[in-house]
Amino acid sequence: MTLDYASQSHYLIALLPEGIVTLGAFAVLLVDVFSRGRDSGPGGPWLERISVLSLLGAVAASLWLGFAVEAEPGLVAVDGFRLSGNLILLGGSLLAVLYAVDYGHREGLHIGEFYALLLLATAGMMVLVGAQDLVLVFLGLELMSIAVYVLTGFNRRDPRSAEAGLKYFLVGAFASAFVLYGIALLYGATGSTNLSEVMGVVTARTAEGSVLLAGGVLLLLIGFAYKIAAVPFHMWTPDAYEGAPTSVTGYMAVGVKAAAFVALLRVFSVQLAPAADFWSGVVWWLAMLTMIVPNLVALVQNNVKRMLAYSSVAHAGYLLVGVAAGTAFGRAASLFYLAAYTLMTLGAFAVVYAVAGKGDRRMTLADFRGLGWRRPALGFALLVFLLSLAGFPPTGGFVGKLFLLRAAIDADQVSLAVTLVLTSLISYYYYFRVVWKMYFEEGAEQAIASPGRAFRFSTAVCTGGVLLLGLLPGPALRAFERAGSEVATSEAIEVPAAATGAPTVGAEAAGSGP
Amino acid sequence: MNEAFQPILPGLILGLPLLGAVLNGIGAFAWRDSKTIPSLVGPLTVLAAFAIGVANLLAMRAVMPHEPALVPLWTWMRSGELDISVMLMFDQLSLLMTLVVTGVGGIIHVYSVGYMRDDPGYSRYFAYLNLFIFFMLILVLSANYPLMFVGWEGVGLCSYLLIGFWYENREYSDAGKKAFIVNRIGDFGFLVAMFLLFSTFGTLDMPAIFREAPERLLADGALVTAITLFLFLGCVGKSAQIPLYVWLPDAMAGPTPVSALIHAATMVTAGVYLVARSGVLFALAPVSQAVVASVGAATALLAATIALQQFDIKKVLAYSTISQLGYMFVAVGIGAYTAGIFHLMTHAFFKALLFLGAGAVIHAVHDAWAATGAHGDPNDMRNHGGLRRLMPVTGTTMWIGTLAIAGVIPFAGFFSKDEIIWQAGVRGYAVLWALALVVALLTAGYMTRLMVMTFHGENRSGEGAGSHLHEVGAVMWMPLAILAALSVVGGWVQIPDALPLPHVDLLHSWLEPVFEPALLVAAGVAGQHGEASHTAPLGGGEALWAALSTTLAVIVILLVYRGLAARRYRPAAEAAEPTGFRAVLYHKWYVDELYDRLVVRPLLALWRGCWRIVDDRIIDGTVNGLAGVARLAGWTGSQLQSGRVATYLLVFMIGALIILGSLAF
Amino acid sequence: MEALYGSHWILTLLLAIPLVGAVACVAGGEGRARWTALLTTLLVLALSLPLFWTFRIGTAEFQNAVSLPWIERWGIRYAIGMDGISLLMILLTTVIMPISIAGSFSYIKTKERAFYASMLVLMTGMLGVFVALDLFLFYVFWEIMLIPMYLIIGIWGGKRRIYSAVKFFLFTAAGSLLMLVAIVVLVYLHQQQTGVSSFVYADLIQTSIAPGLQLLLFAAFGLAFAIKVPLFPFHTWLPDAHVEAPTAGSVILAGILLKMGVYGFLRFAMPLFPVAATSLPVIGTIVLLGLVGIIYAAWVAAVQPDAKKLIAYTSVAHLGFVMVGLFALNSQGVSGAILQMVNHGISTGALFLLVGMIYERRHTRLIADFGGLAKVMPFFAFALTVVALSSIGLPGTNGFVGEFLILVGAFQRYPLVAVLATTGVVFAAAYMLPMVQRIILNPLTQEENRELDDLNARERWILWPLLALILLIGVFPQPFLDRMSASVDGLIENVQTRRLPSQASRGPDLGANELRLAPTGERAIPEPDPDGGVGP
Amino acid sequence: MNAGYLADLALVLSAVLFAIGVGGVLVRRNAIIVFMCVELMLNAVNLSLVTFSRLHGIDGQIIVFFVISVAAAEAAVGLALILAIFRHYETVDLEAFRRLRW
Repeated sequence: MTLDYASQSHYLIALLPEGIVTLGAFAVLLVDVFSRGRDSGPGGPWLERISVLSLLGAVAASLWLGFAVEAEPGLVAVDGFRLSGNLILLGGSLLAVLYAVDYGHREGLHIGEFYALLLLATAGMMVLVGAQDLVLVFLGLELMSIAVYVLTGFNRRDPRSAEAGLKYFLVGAFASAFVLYGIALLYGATGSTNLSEVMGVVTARTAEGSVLLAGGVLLLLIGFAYKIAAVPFHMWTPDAYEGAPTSVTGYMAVGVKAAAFVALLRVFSVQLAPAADFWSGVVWWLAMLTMIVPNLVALVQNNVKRMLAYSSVAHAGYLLVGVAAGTAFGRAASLFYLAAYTLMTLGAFAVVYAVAGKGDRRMTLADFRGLGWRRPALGFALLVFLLSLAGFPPTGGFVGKLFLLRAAIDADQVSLAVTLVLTSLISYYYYFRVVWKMYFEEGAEQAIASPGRAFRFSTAVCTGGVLLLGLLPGPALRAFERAGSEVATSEAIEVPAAATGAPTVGAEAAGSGP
Repeated sequence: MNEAFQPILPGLILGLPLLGAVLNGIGAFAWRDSKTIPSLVGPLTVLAAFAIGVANLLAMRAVMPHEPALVPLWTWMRSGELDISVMLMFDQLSLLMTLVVTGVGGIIHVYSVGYMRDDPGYSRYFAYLNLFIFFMLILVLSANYPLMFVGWEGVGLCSYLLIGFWYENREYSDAGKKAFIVNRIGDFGFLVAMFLLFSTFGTLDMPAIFREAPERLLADGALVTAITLFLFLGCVGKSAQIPLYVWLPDAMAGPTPVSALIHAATMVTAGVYLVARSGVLFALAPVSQAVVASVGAATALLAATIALQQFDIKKVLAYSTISQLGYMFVAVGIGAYTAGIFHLMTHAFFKALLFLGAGAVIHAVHDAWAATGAHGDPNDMRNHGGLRRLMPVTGTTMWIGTLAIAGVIPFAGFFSKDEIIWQAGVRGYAVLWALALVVALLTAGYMTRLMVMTFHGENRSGEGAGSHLHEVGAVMWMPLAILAALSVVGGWVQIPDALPLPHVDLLHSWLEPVFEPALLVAAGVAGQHGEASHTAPLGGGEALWAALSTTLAVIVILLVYRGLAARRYRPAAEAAEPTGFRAVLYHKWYVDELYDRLVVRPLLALWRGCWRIVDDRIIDGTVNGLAGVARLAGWTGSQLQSGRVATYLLVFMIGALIILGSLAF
Repeated sequence: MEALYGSHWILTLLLAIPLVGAVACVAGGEGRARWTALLTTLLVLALSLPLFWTFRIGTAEFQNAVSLPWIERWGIRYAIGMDGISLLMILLTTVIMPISIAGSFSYIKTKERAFYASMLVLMTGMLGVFVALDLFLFYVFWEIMLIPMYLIIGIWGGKRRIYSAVKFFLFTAAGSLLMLVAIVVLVYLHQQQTGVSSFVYADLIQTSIAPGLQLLLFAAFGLAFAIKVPLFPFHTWLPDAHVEAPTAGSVILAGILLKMGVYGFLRFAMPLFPVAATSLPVIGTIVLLGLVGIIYAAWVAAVQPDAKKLIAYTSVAHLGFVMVGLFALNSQGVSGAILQMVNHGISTGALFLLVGMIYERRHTRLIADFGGLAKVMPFFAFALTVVALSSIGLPGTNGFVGEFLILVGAFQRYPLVAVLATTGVVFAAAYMLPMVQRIILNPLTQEENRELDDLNARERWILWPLLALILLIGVFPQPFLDRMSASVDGLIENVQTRRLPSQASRGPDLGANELRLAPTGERAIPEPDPDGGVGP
Repeated sequence: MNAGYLADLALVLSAVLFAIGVGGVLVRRNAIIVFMCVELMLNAVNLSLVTFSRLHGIDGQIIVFFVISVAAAEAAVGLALILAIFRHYETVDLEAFRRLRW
C-alpha cells in the first residue's frame, strides 16, 4: 500500500513497529503487576515471552513496511534504510532480552520494569532510526536515553550501578540540551524541522544566516557525538558501561550506538549532505580521535568489562569512517559493521558476565586465565568474538572493516583507512591479551556456574552470526548496500552507480578533513 | 691418434670408492666390531679403481688422443643459459692424477689396515678414506668447474672429518674445523671465479672455456687476471699457501695415514692441479702467473725455515709439504706445467713415504709406551732417537725418502725439483730461481735434522722403552718399501738430455696434448718472457747447475748430520724452550698468534656487538620503545578518566567549543 | 584418478582434509589425536605426491585451477590453482607436516587435541596461501595462519613463550594490515578502470597503475612479506619465536611460514606492481637488505649460545640469499631462490627436529651443555653432520644447488652484491661447524650426557626422508628445476615486459587468460560463459 | 521596538541563559544543582524556540511543549537516580562518586 500522511491515521501505520514494541512494554508491566501482586520476587516467564513476542512482531511489521509499503517523505521515513536499522536494533534487543533473562535470574533483576524499560528504549531507538523530523529525532533520543539511564542504574544493590546511572544521566541530559539547541537553531535557520524541507532549504541556500544553520548543524552533531560516544564526548562511556548491569551494558553498547549511528547517517550523510562543508571536517577529526584514543587507553585496562567499553568506543571510531565517507557505500559499510558489531559485542559482554559470576565480581584479566580449557565452549565463543572485534578473518568484524576500508578508499579518505588499520593493530594487543589469558596461562580454579539455556542459545546465535557474516557475507552486503542507497529524500541525491553495489567516488563527501 | 679414446668403465672408477664408502659407512653402524670387512672393502675398492685406471692408461697410450674424452652422466642443473651436467673428462692429465690418487691412495689404505688396527672407529675411518678417494677422483676427472668444485669441497669435507677423526680430543676437532673454515675462504675465490667465467663464457665446461678463452679474453686483461687470481685464491686455501697455509700443520692431528694421503700426496696438490688444468687462462694472465709463482716461492721459503725448528716429526713434514707445494706453484706459475705435475707426482711418492714412515715410528713409540706405561708426545722427535737399529726398514726407506726430497741424484726428487729450478732459471725469474736453490738446501737441512733426531744418536724414549720398540708389521712396512721404490725410480720418467744420462721423455710427451694450448697461448702472449734462454741467470747450463744443486744438497746433509749426531738431545719433558731466533722459528713466526689477534678476536667482538647492540638494543629497542610509548599514552589517557563527572563535562565542553569554534575558520 | 588430478578437486581436497582432521582431533580422545593428525597429514601427502608427475611441465599457466563465485557482490571468488612454484611449495608443506607431527609425539604431552587441531588448521592455511588466486582468499588464509601459530607458540612454548607469541603475532599482523589497505586500493583502481569490482588475481594483474602509486602499493605488500621472510631489520621476531616454539612449531615456521613471504613477493608483489618491482630503489633496498641479512645474520648466529637461536639466525641468512636471488630477476636467480626455499625448508626443518630431539633428552638448548654426543648418539651425530653440511651448502647436498644458482643469477645482475653474498658461504661454515663440533664432537664432559640413548626408530624414520631429499636434490635437482622453469620464465617475462607503464595494462600475465574468468560483480554478463572459471 | 530587534534580543538572552546553565554544570559539585543547571539550559533553548516561532509560525511553540514534558520525565528519572546513589554514598557531591574510573 501507499501511505498518505494527509490522513493522520497513516502515521500509526508508519509507526507500527514502534507501536507494537511500546504496547509490549505496557503489557509486560501489567502482566508483572497482576501476576505478582505484592510480593517482590522475580517475575514469571511471561515477561520475556511477551517481550520476545512484541519484538518479533516489530520485526514482522518492519519487514512489511519495508517491502510492502510506499510513502512519500513525511515525519517518518519508510525506506530500506530504516528497515535495516530496525532489524539490527530488534535483533540486538532480542538477544539482549534473552541475556537479560539469564542475567536477571542470577542477579535478581528479573523484574517487569526491566523488560518494559528495555522495550521502551527499543521503541525510542526505532523512532530515532525512522525519524524524518528533528522533533521526532529529539523525542526518540530522549525516550531511548531516559529508559537506558534507568536501566543503567537498575541494580539498586550495586553502588557501581547507581554511580554509572547518575553519570550517564548527567552527561546525557547535558548533551540533549545541545541537541535541542541545535534543533532550535536549525528550525530558526530553515523555518522547518522536517528534514526533507530542511535539506531543500539548505540545498537552495535560502537559509537565513548560515551562522544559525552551521551552529545548528554542529550542535546537533555534538549531541550525536555524545550518543555514539565519540572522542572527546566519550568520557562517560567507560564508567557507564562498567557500572551498568552487564546485560544492560551489552544492550547499551549495541542498541544505543546503533540507533544513534543510523540516525546520524540519515540526518547528516543524507539530509544534511548539502551542508557537508560544515560538518565533514569535524566528523573526520572525530573519527580520527575516536579511533586512536580509546585504543590506546584500552591497552592499560585490567578490567575486561571496562576494556570492552573502551573497545566499543574505538568501534564508534571505525563506524565514523563510514560517516566521513559520506557515500551510500559508506552508509552501507556502517550498517554492515553495525550488524557485525551488534553480534560480537553482545556476545563478548555476555561471556564476560558469565565468567564474572554472581555480583559481577570477577572481571579482571586474571579471572580469564585458563578459561579456554576450563570452559572450552565459552572460551571458543569469546575467541570468536575477540577475533571479530579485532577484525580477523573469517569473521564479520573482518568483512566489516574491509567494507569500511573500501568506503574510505572510494571517498579518497586514505588517511582514515590507514589510521583504521593501524589502530586495529594496537587493538590486537589488548584483544589477544585476553586470548593468551584464556589459553596460555593456567586457570585460577574458581568454578564458573554453567550458564542457562537462554545464554547458550543466544551466544550460539552470536557466534554463528559472526562467523556467517565472515564466511558468507554476500546476502548481507547486498541488502545493506541497497539499504545504504535507499534513503527517503525529497530529491534524489544518490549517484546511480551506488545501486549496483559498485562503490563510487565520494561525490557527496565534500572535503576530507583539514 | 685420431680415432677417439673410449674410457674403460669410467663410472666404475668413481663408483667403487663410493661403494666402499657406503659399505663401510653402513658398517660403522651395522657391524662396528668387524675388522675384516672394512679391511677388505676399503683397500680393494681403491686398488680396483687403480687397476681400471691402469687399463685406461694403456688404452690411452695406444690412442694418444689430442682431445679429452668426455663422459656425460646426467644433467645436474639447467636453468636459462646455465647448463651444468655431471660429466667426466678423461685426458692425459686427469688420468695421471687418477693413477696417483688411486695408486698412492691404495697403498695408504693397505698401510692403514695395520695402522688403525686397534681403533674403535675402524669402519668409520675407511668410510671416510674411501669417500675421500671418491671426491678426489671427481675433482680430477670433472669436465666442468662446478663439478670439480664438488670434489674440491668434498675432499675438504673428508679432510675435516679425518683431521677430527679422534673427535674426543678438543684440539683435534678444532684443527678439523680450522681446516674447513680456512678452506672455505679459498672456496669463496673458486666460486667467484666460476661466476666470472660463466658471465664471460656462458658456460662452465672446461673444454669450451679453454677453446674460447683466447678469443673471448683479452690477454693480460683485467678480467682474465681477476678470474685467475680468484681461482688461485682457491688454490691458496686448498694447497696451503701464504696466507692460508696455517691449517695444514694443525691438520696433522689426523691419523698419520691421513696426513700422508690427504695432506701430502693428493688433496693439497689439488691447487696445483687446478692451475695446471686452467693453464690456458693463467697463460693469458702474466700478472696472475707472477703472483702464483712468487706466492709459491715465498711459501716455500717461509715453510722451510719453520720446518728447521719443529720438534713434532709430523709438523716438520707438514711444513716440508707446504714448502714443496710452494715449489709446484713456482713451476705452474712460471708456466712450466709439466714440471709442476712432475714434482706433484714424485712428491706424492716420497712425501707419502716419509709420512708413513713417521707414522710407523709414532706407532712403534706409542706401542712401546703403552707397554711401559710411559706418557708423552710420541710425535716429538726429542722422544725418539736411535731408532735406526730398532726399526731398520723404516729407517732405510725414510732415508731414501729424505734423499729424494733433498734432491739428490738419482732419486725422484732430484729430477722434478731440478726441472723446476732450471725452468725458473731459463725463463728469467732470477729471484725465484735463487730462492728455489736456497729452499732446496734448507730442505736437505731440515730433513736430515729429522732423520738424525729420529733414527740416530741415543734412544730417548725412556726406561725400558727400547726393549719394546720394534719394527712395524709387514702390512705397514710393505707400503713403505713400495713407496721407497717409487721414490727412487719415480723421477726416471723424465730425464733431460742435458744430463749425462740416458734421455727419457715420457712425461712431457704424455702431457704435451694437455698443455699444448696453454703453451701456445703463452707463446702468443709472450713478449717479455718469450723464448727461453739456455743459460741460468748466472750463466752455466742445466747440467752444471743440476750437479751443483745435488752436490750442495749432499754437502748440507753431511754437515747437518755431523753437526747434530754429536748433539745430545734431551727428551721433550726436560727439554728447554728454544730461545732467540730459534724461538721465532719454533713459534712459526708467530703467525697463528697474529691471525688470532688481528682477525679472529676482532671479528668475534664485532659479531657479539651485532647481536647484543644492534639486535637487542637498536632494533628490538625501537620496537619495544614504540610499544612503551603506546602504553604510556594509554596510561595518560586513562588518568584523565578520573571518575569525576566534572572532568567529563569539562572535556565535553572543550570539545564542543572547539567544534563550534571551527565555524570561525 | 585422471578426473581428480585433472580438476581443481585435488587442491580443494588438500585444503579440506586437514580441516576435517582438525575437527576429528577435537572430537576424538586425547590419546587418539596424534594418530588422527598423523594419518590426516599422511593422507594429504599421499594425495599431493602424484601432483609432482601429473603436473604439466613447460607451461606457466595455472593448473588444476578453478574460479567459483564466493562473494559475487564484490567479485570475490574461490579462485585457486597452482603453477610450478606453488607445486613445490605445496609438496614442501605436505612433506614437512607429517614429519613435524610425528616429531611432536614425545614433545607434546599436554592438551594434545588442541595442539594437533591447530597444526592441521595451520596446514590448511599454509596450503591455501600457496594456491589462492584471489586476493581476498589469499588474505584470509594469510591471516588465519597466525592464530594457530600464535596458539602453538603461546601454549606449548618455552619459558618466554607469551612474549614470543605476542611478538610474532604483532610483527606479522603489522605488515599484513597495510597490505589489506593496498589490496583495497588495488581493487578500487581496477574498478575505476573496468567498472567491475573484483578481487581475482587474474583481473587485478591487468590493472594499470601509475608508477608512483605502484611504489606505495608495493611497499605496503612488501612490508607484509618482508616481515614474514624476514628481511633485516624485521627479523627479530624470528629468533624469539623459534626459540620458544615447540619443535614442530619451529619446523613449520622455518620450513614453510617464512616461504610465504617470498612466495608473496613472487606471486603478488612483483607481478602486480612490475614497475615498482623493477625500479632501482626497490631492487636496491631489498637486495641490500637481503645481503645485510646474509652476512649480519651469519655473524650473529656465530655467537649464539642457544642452538635453536643459532639456527633461527641461519634462517635469516638463508632467506637473505633467497631474496637476493629473487630480485636478480633472471631464471638462475629466481629458480635458485625457489629451490633454496625448498632446501631451507628441508635442512632447517631437520636441524630443528634434531635440536628438539636432544632437547627432549636433556631439556636444554644451550650448546655448552652438550659435547661428545657422537660417542653416545652416533646416528644423531651422523644426521646432524649431514644436515649441517646441507645447511652450509656443501656441494652434493641440496643447499649448494640453490645457493649456486642464486649467486650465479645474482652475479649477472649485480656482481658486487653477489661477491659479497658469497662471503656468506664462508661465514656459514663459521657458525655451523662450531655448533656441530660443540654438540657432537669434543670430549664428553657432562655426566648427564653419558646416559643419553641414540635416536629411536620413530626419530630415525622422521629424519630419513629429509636426509634422502637432501642428497636427492643435491644430485638430481633437475626434475625440480624443470617443474618450476616455465613459471619462473613466465614471471620474469611478465614483470620485465610490463615494466613500462604503457604496456602495463595488457601484458602476458601468469595464466590470466587460462583462467578465463567471467567478469565479476554486478555488471557481469547475466550468465557466465559455460566453462567460465574452470581451467583446462 | 520592532519585532526583529526584540527577536535578536531574545535570542541573545537565551544564548546567555544557555551559557549560564553550562557554566553552572561545569562549576557546581552538587548533583541536584548541576541537574537544575541542565534544566536551565533546556529552558534557555525553549526561549529561542518561542522566539523563532515568531518568525516561522506556530511549530516552535508546539516543540516547547514537547520539551517541557520531556524535561519533566528527565527530572523524575534524574531525581530517582540521585536518590538511589545517595543510598550508597550518603552524599550528592559528585566528587565523591569515583568508584568507577580509569
